[in-house]
Amino acid sequence: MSEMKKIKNLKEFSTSADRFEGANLLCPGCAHSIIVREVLNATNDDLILSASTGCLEVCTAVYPYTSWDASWIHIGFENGSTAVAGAEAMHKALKRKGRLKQPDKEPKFVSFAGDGASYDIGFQWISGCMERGHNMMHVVLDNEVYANTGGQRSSATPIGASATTSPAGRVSYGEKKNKKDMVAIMAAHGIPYSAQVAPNKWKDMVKKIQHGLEVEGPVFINAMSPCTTEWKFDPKDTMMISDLATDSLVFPLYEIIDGHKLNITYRPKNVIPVEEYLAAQGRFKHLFKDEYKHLIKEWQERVDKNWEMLQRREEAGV
Amino acid sequence: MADNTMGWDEFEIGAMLRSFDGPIKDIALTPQEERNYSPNNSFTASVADWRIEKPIFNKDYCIDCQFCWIYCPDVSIVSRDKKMLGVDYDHCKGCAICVEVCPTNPKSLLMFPEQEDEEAAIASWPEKEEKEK
Amino acid sequence: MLEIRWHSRAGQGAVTGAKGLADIVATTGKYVQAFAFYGSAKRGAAMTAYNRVDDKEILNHEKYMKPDYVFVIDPALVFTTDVTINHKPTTKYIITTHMSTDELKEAQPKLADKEVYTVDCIKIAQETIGRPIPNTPMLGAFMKVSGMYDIEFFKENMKRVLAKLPQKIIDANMLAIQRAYDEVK
Amino acid sequence: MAFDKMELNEIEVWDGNFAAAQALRQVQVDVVSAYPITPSTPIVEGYAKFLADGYVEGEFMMVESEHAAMSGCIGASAAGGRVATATSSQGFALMVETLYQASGMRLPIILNVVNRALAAPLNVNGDHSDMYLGRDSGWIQFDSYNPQQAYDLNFIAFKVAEDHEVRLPAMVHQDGFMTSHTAQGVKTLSDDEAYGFVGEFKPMNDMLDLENPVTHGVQTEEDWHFEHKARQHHDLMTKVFPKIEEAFDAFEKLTGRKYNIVEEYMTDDAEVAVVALGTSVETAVEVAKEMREQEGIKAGVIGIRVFRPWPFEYIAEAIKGIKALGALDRSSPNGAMGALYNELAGILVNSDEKAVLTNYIYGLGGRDLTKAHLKEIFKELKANADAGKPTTELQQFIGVRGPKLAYL
Repeated sequence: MSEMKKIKNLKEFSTSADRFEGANLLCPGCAHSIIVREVLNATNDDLILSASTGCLEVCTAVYPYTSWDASWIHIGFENGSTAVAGAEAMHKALKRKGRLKQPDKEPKFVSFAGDGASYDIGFQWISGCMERGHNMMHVVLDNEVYANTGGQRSSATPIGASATTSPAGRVSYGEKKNKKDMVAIMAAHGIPYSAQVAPNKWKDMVKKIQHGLEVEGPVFINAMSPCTTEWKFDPKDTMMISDLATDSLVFPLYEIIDGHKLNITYRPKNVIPVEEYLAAQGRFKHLFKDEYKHLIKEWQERVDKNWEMLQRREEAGV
Repeated sequence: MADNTMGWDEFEIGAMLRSFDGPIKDIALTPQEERNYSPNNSFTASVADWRIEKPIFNKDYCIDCQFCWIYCPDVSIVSRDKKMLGVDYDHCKGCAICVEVCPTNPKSLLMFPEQEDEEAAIASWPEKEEKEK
Repeated sequence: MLEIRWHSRAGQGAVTGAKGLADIVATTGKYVQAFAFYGSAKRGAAMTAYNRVDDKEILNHEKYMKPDYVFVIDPALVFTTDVTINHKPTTKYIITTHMSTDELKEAQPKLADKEVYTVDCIKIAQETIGRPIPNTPMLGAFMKVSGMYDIEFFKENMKRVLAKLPQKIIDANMLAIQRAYDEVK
Repeated sequence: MAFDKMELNEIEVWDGNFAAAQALRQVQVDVVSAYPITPSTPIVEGYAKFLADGYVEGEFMMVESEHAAMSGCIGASAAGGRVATATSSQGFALMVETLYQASGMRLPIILNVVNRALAAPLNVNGDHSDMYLGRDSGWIQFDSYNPQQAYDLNFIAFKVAEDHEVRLPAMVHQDGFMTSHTAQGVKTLSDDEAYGFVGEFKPMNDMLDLENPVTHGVQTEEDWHFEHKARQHHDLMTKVFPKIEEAFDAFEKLTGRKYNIVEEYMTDDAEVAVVALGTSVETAVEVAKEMREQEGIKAGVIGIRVFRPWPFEYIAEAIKGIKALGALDRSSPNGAMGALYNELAGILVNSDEKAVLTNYIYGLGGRDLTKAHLKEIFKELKANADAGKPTTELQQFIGVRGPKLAYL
């Protein structure tokens, strides 16, 4: 086991040498690359990476350019997790056989995928990777929508959001179902670590990524990734939206150890009304019409209930 | 490097790309300026023409908090030895997140039209704002 | 070319028996084939397995055959399936049953004009191996009827085929083979 | 290395599946990523058991679908080691997306395909529907006719696929049940001979070379995609056959067993011949001999050993002088002529050979191809040869119950 990188504060963190490069083709203000940088910079270990088809993939490896300074593979939409699992299996095999080129190095295996590639089409593949116990981390860049193909709803799209396949209209308030609880589903695999993170809380993120890379076995990370294009906010506001999400508790930050023990890792000093989070994004604009205002109230109730559930689980300590 | 005038027989099989020209040890401890980037690394490319406005850095007010560094999506804030040095204009897409997250008063980074002269911009830097109560 | 058809239920070891026989025959420099008719059916379903033995390389992969021998290792199959299908005048039958050959011919008239040998492989297997797996005793009976190999040579080779099993089971199989060899009529 | 060698008899009675599993053990495959499906399952079960018994060292990933199986193989292969798996039928169909990705990334994965029909209706038995589905996937496709060949061709496949001049994945086909579950005598190689023949895996652009990071599986726009696909096609068309010839020669030197890209049986003076794949080739050879002895028909057989790349020139050579050819397709053509018919027609159309070409659809879902069927076919071909034109419909179904099916 290599030594964990010491990151006491942001100044110390800023001495990291990035292994993700600019002049990629992601939108200005995209949170994906902020999350990727925070994940990659959390460690000095060598990395073997994958991305499933999606914004991150199509924007960072467009021939003849790559934005990756670590080995990286993309196969398809659904199987980035399994690609990294295969590489991890090969590493184990070659290590045992004494055929590694740098036998003193222990690379970490990380797959990135969007919510579509994780919650929907890649669900089975990720479940398989978690269940089989590969020593790998799967990071969801959760922007709650199929952004790469132009904003279709996924099973991570929250209730009331307008997406191109669940648009708000004269007689519809948009998406009818709330997003599924992927962190809980993955934790139910009994994996050693799963967590929800957000790019604005970089220290919480780094701590969780470091812990996740250190534990033996599969790790699942759900990273909230505000999408300037599909959530419809100004690119400069990516971090402001992130703050609203974590401080309104729409995106509570927590971790689940060994599939059951839940710790809340961030408690906002001043909890912001959910309404402020919704109001900042174009995808919820229609909810402020009179006929849909009850949904805002329901949103708040749901977020409160979820927060209470998380607190109770944490208190229970089981 | 591969460019799109090349024929089918002129590049590596499998559409494989290398990040660096030749081996590199301890990448995570090697700053960008010491790396031997391959011409296929997007580090060697530029997205400067994506910008309409650009952030200009005024070091007089900077407290080296590194918020701009951590929240820059495009690896365009150049920080070395815990000091903010400036903006990498080849890779900055002009999203203005750095300006938004800058906590100083006045801000140490501000957006200006792309053609704005840096010295002139700094000369016209706004005064400290009184906080509204 | 010597051709054998096995009638069995899935799980009774006809495929293993056919492969075991092929294995032993192959050691004598002959060419062999052992295969079966499979479907998705599970344990208990009627099925057939096949052997081909020849002095020259076997190229024929058709499943159709006019067998020289028919082995029936489950007593009920002579009544529920046509074990005489595609027969030729010289086809010999070795049938697992508690009946005598004459009783069996009476019970199944189709066999009346056939060269039939009987032996209770199920009973032998139960009494020796402790499980109703009648495949190895059938081969003991076949050695007697065909005179293909000396029974001691056959048993020595069968020990090699079964080598992965516990010694107790191997010994029980040897006993079963010998008993069927002695008891087939 | 922490594994034991296995002592094998000079001849073992193995079915095709076990023969393939033994080959995977002997070449010391590093990672097998697999999902069970009849009739190929025993191949990967065999590897797992060898692993459990300490006769091979590696990793076995039992994944949750065939798509994931090939995805795991791709990741493992790109990481830089020897990789293999097996599948059949529906599993193969589920894999198809990833087959194109494996070949496009030029990863030398070996896939044992135990040929089986495609549903609906569901059927576990052997025909060539899945094999035909792989035709355009950019893989090399070897075809075996018996367990011995299923064993031998695995060694050939690894040697050719992993060659840095080739770097393409390869399938080794065998007929479901007819080969996979049929035990026959297999002349074995010792563990040392087998491993020595294929050689140690030589990585190329391996992700696990931490000092040389590589990006695999890029996106190409319209300005690049065509060139990359053209490169792959070019390598399939020009580089694969010389390497296969080389491997066949080396294998003959080692074992005395001679393989050819196109196998010819009694074609030198043949007036009529059938062209086939899989076990049918051998049955046809036996029948062709009988036709010569009993009917005085100069019958021959052409067996396709390498189905992809398609051996255009080899076949053009093989059919010289033959007056009537029967293309035997073991896959439902579903509204067209059979694949072998079409590919042979493509050879004949610009050649000086004027063979009459007809198409026989047979053996779907494992339906027996009997010697009696083949005798009829040879007789019809003879009639075609004598007439200098087809005397039957161009396409006939044989061995199917009900009114005769024939077209064109």
